Amino acid sequence: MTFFLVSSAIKVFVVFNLIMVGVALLTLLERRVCAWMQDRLGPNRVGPQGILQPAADGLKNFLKEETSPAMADKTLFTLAPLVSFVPALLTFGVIPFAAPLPTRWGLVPMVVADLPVGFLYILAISSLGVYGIVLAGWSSNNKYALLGGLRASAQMISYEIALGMSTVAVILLAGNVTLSQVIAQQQQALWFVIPLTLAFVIFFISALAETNRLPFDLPEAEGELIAGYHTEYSSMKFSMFDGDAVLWGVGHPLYQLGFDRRSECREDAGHAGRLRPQDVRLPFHLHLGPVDAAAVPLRSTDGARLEGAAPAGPAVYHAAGGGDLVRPDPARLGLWSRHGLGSRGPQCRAADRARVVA
Amino acid sequence: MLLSPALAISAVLFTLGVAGVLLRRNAIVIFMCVELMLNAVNLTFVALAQSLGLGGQVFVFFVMAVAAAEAAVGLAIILAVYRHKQSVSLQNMNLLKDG
Amino acid sequence: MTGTTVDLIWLAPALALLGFVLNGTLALARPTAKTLVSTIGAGVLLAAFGVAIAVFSAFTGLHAPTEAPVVFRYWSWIPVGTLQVDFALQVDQLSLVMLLVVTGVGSLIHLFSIGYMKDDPGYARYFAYLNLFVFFMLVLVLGASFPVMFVGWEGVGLCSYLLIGFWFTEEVNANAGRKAFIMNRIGDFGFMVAMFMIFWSTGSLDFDTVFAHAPTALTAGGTAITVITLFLFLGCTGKSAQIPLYTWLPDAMAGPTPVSALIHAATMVTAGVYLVARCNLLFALAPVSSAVVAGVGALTALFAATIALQQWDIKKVLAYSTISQLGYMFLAVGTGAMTAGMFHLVTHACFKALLFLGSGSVIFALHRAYHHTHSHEDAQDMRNMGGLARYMPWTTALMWIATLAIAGIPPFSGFFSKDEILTAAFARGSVEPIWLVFWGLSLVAALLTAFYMTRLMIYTFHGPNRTGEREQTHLHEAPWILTGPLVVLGVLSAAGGLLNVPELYHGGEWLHHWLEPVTQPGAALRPEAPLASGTEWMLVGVAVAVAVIGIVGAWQLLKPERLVPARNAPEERGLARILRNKWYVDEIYDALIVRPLVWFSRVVLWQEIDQRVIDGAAVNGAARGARALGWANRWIQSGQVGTYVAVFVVGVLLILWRAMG
Amino acid sequence: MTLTVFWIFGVIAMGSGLLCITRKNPIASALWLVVTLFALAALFVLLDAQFIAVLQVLVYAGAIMVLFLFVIMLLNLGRPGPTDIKGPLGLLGATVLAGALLLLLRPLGEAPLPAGIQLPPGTVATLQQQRGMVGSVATPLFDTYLVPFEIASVLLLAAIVGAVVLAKRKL
Repeated sequence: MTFFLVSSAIKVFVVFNLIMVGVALLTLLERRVCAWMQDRLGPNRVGPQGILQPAADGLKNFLKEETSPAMADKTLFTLAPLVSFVPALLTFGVIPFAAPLPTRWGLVPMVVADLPVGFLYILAISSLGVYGIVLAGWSSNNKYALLGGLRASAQMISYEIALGMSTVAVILLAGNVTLSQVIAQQQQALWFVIPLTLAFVIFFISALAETNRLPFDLPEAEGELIAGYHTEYSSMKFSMFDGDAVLWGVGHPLYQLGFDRRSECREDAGHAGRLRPQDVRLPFHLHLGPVDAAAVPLRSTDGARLEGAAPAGPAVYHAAGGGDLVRPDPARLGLWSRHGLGSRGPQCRAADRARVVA
Repeated sequence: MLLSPALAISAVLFTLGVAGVLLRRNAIVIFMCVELMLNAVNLTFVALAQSLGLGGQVFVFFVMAVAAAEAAVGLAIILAVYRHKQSVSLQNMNLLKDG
Repeated sequence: MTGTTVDLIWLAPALALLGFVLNGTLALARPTAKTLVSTIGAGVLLAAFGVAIAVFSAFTGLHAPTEAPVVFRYWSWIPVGTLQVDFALQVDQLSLVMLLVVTGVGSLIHLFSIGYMKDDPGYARYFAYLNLFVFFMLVLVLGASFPVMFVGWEGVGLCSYLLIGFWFTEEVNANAGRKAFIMNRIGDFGFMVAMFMIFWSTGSLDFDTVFAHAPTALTAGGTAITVITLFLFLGCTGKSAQIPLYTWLPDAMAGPTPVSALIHAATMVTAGVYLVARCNLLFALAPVSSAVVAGVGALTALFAATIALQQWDIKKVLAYSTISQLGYMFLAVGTGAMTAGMFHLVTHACFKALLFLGSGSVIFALHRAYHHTHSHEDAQDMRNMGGLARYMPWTTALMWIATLAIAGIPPFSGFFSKDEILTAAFARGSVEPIWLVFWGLSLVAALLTAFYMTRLMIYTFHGPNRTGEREQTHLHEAPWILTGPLVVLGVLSAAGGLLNVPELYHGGEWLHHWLEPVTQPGAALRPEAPLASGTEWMLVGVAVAVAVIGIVGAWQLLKPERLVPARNAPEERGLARILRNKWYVDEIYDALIVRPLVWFSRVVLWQEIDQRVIDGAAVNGAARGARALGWANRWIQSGQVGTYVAVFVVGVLLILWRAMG
Repeated sequence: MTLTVFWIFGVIAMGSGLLCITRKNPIASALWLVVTLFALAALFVLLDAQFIAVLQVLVYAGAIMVLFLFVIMLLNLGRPGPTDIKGPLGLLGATVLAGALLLLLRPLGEAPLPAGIQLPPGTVATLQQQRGMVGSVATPLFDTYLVPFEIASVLLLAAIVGAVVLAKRKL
């Protein structure tokens, strides 16, 4: 019990920090790529290659004065950014970021909570993000904000259906809604993005709409609504609204995660309980998959806006080393069978071979 | 073990829903109170499913489907009414009344 | 299924139906394609006649005469519990005779129509109706059960209505059609009641089953069989224009003349005779009904003949003549002489068709003449004719043949058939004296028949011409398409008697033997009434003498030279006026039935029952009651949803309280 | 331990339910209802119905209540204005009726379950272990209750059509 609590706390802490740092760095990356595509310099002053720019921005946001409209509903006005930000972080609680780690106290799954209904959990939690936007728009007591909020919520409610439907294909293919097993399926065969290209395209478009990114940025349309639902927000509260971009991270376990040729099943490492160097490796590994590759240029066409952290989610995921570190070794570690994966569970080819030999 | 408290909570929630319906005039709030009642029933279903089989959980599923359909149509009706009367108060929904 | 040509019997009605469908389509789509219409219309009839002949010859080769009829069951039509009615056709001796008459005479009349209706704008419609009529007539005569026959029965009524009102733009014609239809409905009611009772008492409606069960299921002479047969006969009086339902037939002359020939003389109106002949067993079981049939027949024969004496419209004379002759047929079948009745039916079909077509030819000629001079004289009034023999020799000769046939002059066909009827009635009279009265009536009718037919011939074809100076130059013999069928019918009218030459003249009585399988069961139940051959010779002599007296008397009494054209004619007086007005039967019906009925409908049913009781008390009363109830209860409907919810919750609480004990 | 957690969430549910029906502002009511729904989801988890709990959040909190909020905002009803809560008389009536209802419902919690159909404790948990969290609900859903399931889908379709038709500006 104690061990569970301690390990969970550590995992939460690590994941939270990785996400925040990852988002910051990816914001920088996005801005630099945007600038590069639009033939300008971009942020390059703070630190080497502008690497400290996110820190500077953060500092600035913390120090800025917070404003609040006089007629606003104070409680909701304060609550709204949190409601937007927290669910986005919560989704990361069920995303596995590495293979289970053998420690002295037993096998530690590298996921904050490996829910049996993890996939549905992501859908459920991510659908709550709309509250933040609706409340922000309404509580600002500003007609632009209200219109932006209405537009945003309408758009998000609408595209949630498409988003959910496009992921149903993944569930059908995997035959499971537990994320760790969905990942295991992909490790054994191939990324689901390949057989499910159409579903992925729908997912991608819906995700753009869900996060109000171009070309679905009508709720924040500056030309007519100033900045939509967060018109009245400033400083740190303003920054927190970008948390919903984390949705991008979700696409990875579903479509792309953990297929890595380097992680071949190794016969010689077939024992639990002993820590090995490659198991604890947590490199800052930027592994741009198709999801990110598509997201960045799209974002970059909107050069005037720099505050977003478009591919934050995938970046965070990769920052956590997901691409490499989810060990494709479930049979050896005997983790997956606990969930009753049965015959459909991933079987290590090498392990099979070895068993036949034996 | 958890059945009795669950049923007690369910009863209280249901009563709250009934009280809300009786207490309020705003059609939307009344609608929400109805949802509260539905949820109280859901709680009963789930609690009893523990000892009487998973059929109860399936029924929760159906209740949710019905609630979703009801919410969609009901809110659309409220919108239509609002467009006519510029109000969602039940006091003003008396077109059928004589006069 | 017999495996012979008889199996093709379905082709005959099917061909007629095909003709109707094609011509009906043409009537709607391309009414001007008259060549195509005539080809189809007459072609299907000739083909059906061919089928009839083929079936007839196959049937004669197939069967020993005593065997059961061949029944073809095509599909189950009304399967309701114990009532199982198939759509079935029946081929036996009786239906074959009718089949040949219908298709044969029908073919000739179709051919005649091609010429007669040539310039009519409704040409295609006319042929469509005519083909449909033939189809229904064939269903009527070939049907193997009462319901199938009834389909044909109703269908010919419909076609009759359509064709009487063929020129429906004139109200007189439309009214005549309606009159025929309504009168027929009264008869049909009788038919249907008879059907219900037959099913009730024998449990079936198929002819073979009914006739097999009838002698055991029904007491001979009992109430049930008497009522059944009387209701059947009510149907016959409607369809075959007997007293009291005959008045529609003279009015039916409003239709085109070939229609009068085909439907209202040769085929449809004989359906009643056919029905009685078909049900001869039932009538044999009910002596009272037989007497009624014979009596009504004899009375009608005389009554219609008296009216025919003083008609001026050439077609009306023939119409009353038809009624009169149908009376003879009913006298025959009522007497039990089925063969005689059927024999007269066949010969009458020939000579009456000939008479009608001949009159059609005359009307055609007069109409053409008046058309040339744009005169609006009546082309059917005999007072406008006279001396037509000069212009129309063929028609005159053929009409004379038919007149001699109908008058009963040997050796024309009518002599044999009518004589057989009279003999049969007299013979029956030796057992039951009432038949001697019938015999007397029909003998008088025979005298009148000879008289009025001669009158018709004299006024039409002899004496001076009264058509008019200018019109005379335009009077011609009709074209061959009209005259050709007349010639064929003339031959048949003259020689038709050969069909059933009695033993008296050492004839074979072919028709008698042919029909024996059908008539035998009924005949076996009737008392034998043999006549000495001397008596028979005496009867023949009386009949011929009566006919000759009629003709000569007419020739002596009537003075065609004194006649004036219709527009100058003076009012008749006395008996002539009564006869001219048909004994005022229409007026009596109007006063006794129509007006009281209209009064009853208008005053009692409409103004009292419908307006006061139903509209006032029931409909408005219900509305008033509902309004009062609503008024009393409307305080519940406060319109406040909150109140409703509160009441609802109280209700739920009450239910819960009850449930919790 | 479990019972304590259960009661904590139960009290949250009941308290927020009470706040839901007593807040003047419809938006506040809606948000308190959302809290109730979350608390109920937690109760569902504790009652071995994780799948239903997720659905509760997904359908109620994520869709239905958002729709409510959306409509309230669309009609701009959340602004300060006259309260829609009925006066003292209405309050009295509602309290009396609701109290009577609660009194009537009280024996239900104490009534014993019919013995014959009761499952041994832990059956549901075992079943979920065997078939998986979703599978244990899905199997009866697509098996015993297939026809109601299809009817529910038709109902949803009808609701979609009905909502579109009703919400259209001009019929």
